[in-house]
Amino acid sequence: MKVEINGTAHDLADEATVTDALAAIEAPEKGIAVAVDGQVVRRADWASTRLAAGAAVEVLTAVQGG
Amino acid sequence: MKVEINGTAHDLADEATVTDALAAIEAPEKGIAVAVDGQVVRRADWASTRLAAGAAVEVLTAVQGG
Amino acid sequence: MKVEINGTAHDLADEATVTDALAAIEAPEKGIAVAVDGQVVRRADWASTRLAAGAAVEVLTAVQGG
Amino acid sequence: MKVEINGTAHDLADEATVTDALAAIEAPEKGIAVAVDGQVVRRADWASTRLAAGAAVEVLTAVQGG
Amino acid sequence: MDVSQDETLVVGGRKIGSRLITGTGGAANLEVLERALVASGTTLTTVAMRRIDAQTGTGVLDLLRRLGIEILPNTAGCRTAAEAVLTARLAREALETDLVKLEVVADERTLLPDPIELLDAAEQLVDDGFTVLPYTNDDPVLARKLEQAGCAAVMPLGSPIGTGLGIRNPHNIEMIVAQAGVPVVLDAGIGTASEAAQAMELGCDAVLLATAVTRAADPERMAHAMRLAVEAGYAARHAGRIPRRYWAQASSPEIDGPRFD
Amino acid sequence: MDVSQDETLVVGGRKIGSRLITGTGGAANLEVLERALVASGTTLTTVAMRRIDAQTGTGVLDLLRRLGIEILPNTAGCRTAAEAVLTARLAREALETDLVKLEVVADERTLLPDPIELLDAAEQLVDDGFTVLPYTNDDPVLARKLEQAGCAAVMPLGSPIGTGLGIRNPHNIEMIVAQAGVPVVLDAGIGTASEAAQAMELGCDAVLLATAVTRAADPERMAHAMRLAVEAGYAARHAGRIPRRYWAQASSPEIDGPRFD
Amino acid sequence: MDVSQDETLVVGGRKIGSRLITGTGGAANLEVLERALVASGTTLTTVAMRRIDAQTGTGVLDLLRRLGIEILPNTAGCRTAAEAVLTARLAREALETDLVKLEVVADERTLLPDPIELLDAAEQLVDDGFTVLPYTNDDPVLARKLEQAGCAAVMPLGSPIGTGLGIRNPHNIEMIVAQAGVPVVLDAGIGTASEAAQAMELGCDAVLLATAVTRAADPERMAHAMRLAVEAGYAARHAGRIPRRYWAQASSPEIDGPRFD
Amino acid sequence: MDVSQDETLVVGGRKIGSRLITGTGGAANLEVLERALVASGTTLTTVAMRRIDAQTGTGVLDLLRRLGIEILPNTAGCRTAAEAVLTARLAREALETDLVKLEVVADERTLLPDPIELLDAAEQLVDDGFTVLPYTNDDPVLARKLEQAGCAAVMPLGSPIGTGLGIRNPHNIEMIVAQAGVPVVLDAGIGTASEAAQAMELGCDAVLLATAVTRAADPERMAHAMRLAVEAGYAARHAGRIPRRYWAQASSPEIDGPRFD
Repeated sequence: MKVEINGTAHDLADEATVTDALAAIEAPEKGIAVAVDGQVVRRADWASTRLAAGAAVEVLTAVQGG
Repeated sequence: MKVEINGTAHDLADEATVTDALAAIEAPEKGIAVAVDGQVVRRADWASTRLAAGAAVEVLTAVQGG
Repeated sequence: MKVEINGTAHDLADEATVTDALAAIEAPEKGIAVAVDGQVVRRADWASTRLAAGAAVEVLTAVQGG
Repeated sequence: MKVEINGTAHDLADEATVTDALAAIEAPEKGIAVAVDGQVVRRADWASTRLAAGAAVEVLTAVQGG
Repeated sequence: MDVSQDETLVVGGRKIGSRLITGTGGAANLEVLERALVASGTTLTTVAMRRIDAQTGTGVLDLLRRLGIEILPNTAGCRTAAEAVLTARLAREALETDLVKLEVVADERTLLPDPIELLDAAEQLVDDGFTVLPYTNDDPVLARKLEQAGCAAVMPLGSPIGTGLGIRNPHNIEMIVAQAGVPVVLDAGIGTASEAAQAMELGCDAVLLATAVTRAADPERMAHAMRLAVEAGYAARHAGRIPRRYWAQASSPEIDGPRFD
Repeated sequence: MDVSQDETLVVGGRKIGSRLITGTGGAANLEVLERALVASGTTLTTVAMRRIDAQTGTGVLDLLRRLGIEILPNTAGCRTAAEAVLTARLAREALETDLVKLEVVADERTLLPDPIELLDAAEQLVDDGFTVLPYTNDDPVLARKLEQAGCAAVMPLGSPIGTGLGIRNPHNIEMIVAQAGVPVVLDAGIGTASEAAQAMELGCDAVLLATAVTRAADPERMAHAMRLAVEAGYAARHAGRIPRRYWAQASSPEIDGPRFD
Repeated sequence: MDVSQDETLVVGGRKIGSRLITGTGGAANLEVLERALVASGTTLTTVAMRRIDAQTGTGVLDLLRRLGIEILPNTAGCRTAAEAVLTARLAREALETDLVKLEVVADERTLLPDPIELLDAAEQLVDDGFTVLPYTNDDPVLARKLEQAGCAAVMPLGSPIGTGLGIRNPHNIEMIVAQAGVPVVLDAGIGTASEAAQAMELGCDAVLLATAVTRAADPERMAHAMRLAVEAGYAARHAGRIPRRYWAQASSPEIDGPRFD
Repeated sequence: MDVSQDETLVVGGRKIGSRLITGTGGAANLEVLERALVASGTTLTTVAMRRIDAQTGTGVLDLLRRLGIEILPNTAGCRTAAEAVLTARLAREALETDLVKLEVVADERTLLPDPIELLDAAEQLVDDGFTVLPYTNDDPVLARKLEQAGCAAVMPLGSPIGTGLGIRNPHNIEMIVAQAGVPVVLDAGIGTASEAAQAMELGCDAVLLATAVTRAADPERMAHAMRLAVEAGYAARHAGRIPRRYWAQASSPEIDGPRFD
């Protein structure tokens, strides 16, 4: 199925979870956070949170700023 | 009955209207406005607006300010 | 003889006076002042003041300024 | 004879020198300078400099300031 | 709003004859006030709404009507949107005008506007058909929100009411002017004439002041000074001032000076 | 010198009708200059002395005489006392006036006065019977020495000539005013109207400016602005401004407001 | 909040070792940033939250952790309370901290805070258990509302972000300090060291800056300058400065000077 | 003189270890003075010359020698060149130094330098072999004349002695720095640390102050503050500050923010 990760379309397995989405973009283990369709998904729930087709996944980290 | 006009207790007839209250304090004809219990009473309605016992009547005018 | 008027060489008669120098540059009657070799020559003395050869004559007037 | 030291009259021997004047006010050895009648007297000349009657001797040192 | 050519000030569709708007508070008595108002040349003047009593009566109204000065009721003393809205409605009843100088202050010590209550009240009064002139702080963002809420002008302070500290942050006033689509009126803090002129030079469309005139040693003369200063600042703004230079520039021709050697 | 009541400015025994003294330098042409001078209301205006030539002729003199404006020759461009004294004497010859705006500048980049040469020239010219108006820096000590030398006024700068930086050190100007026994004229640095008003509020007796008007986008309008500003500042000075306060003071009565509970 | 004696700054129960809080934005690269952070002596530094990508990775986090500097995530770029709240929650997830520098700006040109959205976001984040440090304008009323909403500090601007215009309205900063019961951090606008010192002299408890250091010609040296300036201003505040006087006061004894006649 | 790279200050061939030069006047007693001098890190300190008496003795000299601080005698209290020259010569005799802080003041109320007497005294003392550090006003022309007369530094005031009014005319100080070929020392007027930092940012090579420290509530702490401030301002000057901007500039990356729709 198609999901959007940080604004880019990705093709994931139909059962894909947040963990799968992070793997797809080779996100690092630590220092990141995830929102799916505008809701925060706690780290503890990444493995168990299924993505719906067309889901918008945001993967953020800290950068220089402020 | 007792009503409060600009913070002072007054004794008015039981049927008293806003017009009666204005008479009680010898308010001028023009340049004033009236609120009863926190609601504006339009000039047109003064004569027909009955006051309840214990009503709080505010009679305002313009003074030097600002 | 040669005299310098406002920085320009002029050829005047040997007996030339300040008045002759002014005539040579067609200076106006009023609103001017004259210095010869760094000394003011009063208007009253223009006609009687002889110039020496090589004299430096300055003829000034008022211009926009300040 | 009478001399004035720092504004105060003192009675010194007629042959008195700057050194005698300094002794009269128990001035310290170091950190001072002397003027007699408005002229500096070099340290080297204190012993040999005779005071005239009525001389004005100023003995200065450094104090907190500036 | 920077009026690029000289034209009459228009606020909420009304032409305002003078760019000096005055207040009436602080005057020793009505005689002093009358002389000051006349000297100021103002055509729009604020009044406050208070409980009527025998003494005051309606003297200030009679004076303003006699002088042909339009009345601008304020909501001075209100601390919440609800109080301000009710006071504005009573003023409209009493004075038959939809003009209101909206004041919602947060505390007595600073008399600074409460931005939340102010914006709330402005929205309610605009909906209710008022021509709203809000007294605001010098925050360009709040000024823009007030304009977007439909206010007929924005009236940022120079410094807190009655302090006479002048314009503490000209940069903010300039930013407000740069973005405003409605007239900008410098309201509060002016202490002397040069500050009123400066407000206009910064691009304000008018100045509103009271204390600086009414509590001056000679209110009539100060009113005259303020009138001249507002005109001076407005004219200077539109005359196009010279640029600031770091080093000097001669105003007398440097060439062809006399040589005396 | 703080004129405690409103009276005509008197400099060296001459009554000066307007407290705005103007210069003529920098104007694009005589037509522009004429409109600006008229708009300024000035009654005393500076000119510089230069070698005569065919083009210039004596146009500016004819203009000033036609407008009935008194002429104040300056010694612009002089760098030594000797040059300034000679230039002043030539000006007296040419213009039949003993008035002189004494300028002795130290360098072209700052055009700041040379305090030593200036004082020397002032002493010589006073001895020679001139009515000396020295352009000086904002040093209160030099101002006092110039007064003691017999100058008819002192004319401290606000900032360097032509910079439009306004009054960089109001504290110095106030100190000069506090001690002066002759008129104090703020000369040089003014860029816009509020600064001219400020000069008068600081206690100056007049303002002298040229560039701010002649090089403005609209010299006539700026001249008018300056005229109003000088009047405004003078009136404000004498009207007695309110004291500055740290915290606010209400201009509407705080007691007896309505209660809406 | 005026800390009357010298003590460690405490924000939301956390001790903050240095009163200079820095940002990381604008640094040419991580090497430059590291040298600047070390020179600044800071113990608390902001980061922004952005979409991860291959290049950036988590370099700045690794650097801050290696230097033992506590991380203060901000909500830069958010325009609404909703965006800011979500960004803060993501930051808490990613960085395992409940600290947040709350920024809700109104537009790109001024980057000034939106007072309405800011207060809304502050209330939500406090309810959600965050330690909220809001970037606010210099309005004393909004600062008080943010404190009343439960913010752990208030962080008023000196002037708009990145302008280097310093503290445009010291009077407002003083009023904020006078009423604050939580630490006041001067945030934004600082351009040079003297302005950081001034912020502390006005009574601020700390200074937050980024651009002034990271975009200086020599960031490491400017970071050192800012460190010294914050310490200098804090010490001066608590050393009790001399009063300002209009006239001079000799620092050398005036009596008993020598007489040379 | 703008020292383009970081190097030790050299005045008249002498290396001066600290850019903070202090005075000793106004201290409650020698113990307080000692703590303040140590905290300031100064290596050069002024003293005044007065008639000796039993009480005072030579305590301050003993203190400075014990602390290894070089002595800079001043001519405080002198009103004429003759007095100042004689006082300088007596100081040289008493203290065995050719250094002198030359002060020739015009009156007690302002303690401003007399430009004429000052320059005259400077010329005489330079001829007599002194290393002359003149206390001058902020006139760039007088500063240049003093340098041309052979002074080893120029020491313009920020504001009158003891006023704590800071630097009233930064533009003049910048112009003095721009033209100076000898060190520029900001002398007099400093009230608090940020002003000392500002002096260095304007390009001064050192700061001289007394009252701000000795009359502070806590002289030792203020001395420490001034030491840090001078270092901070010097470092900031040489670190290359960011340009001032009218509008904001984000310090967080604007691109690639999260999208939450």
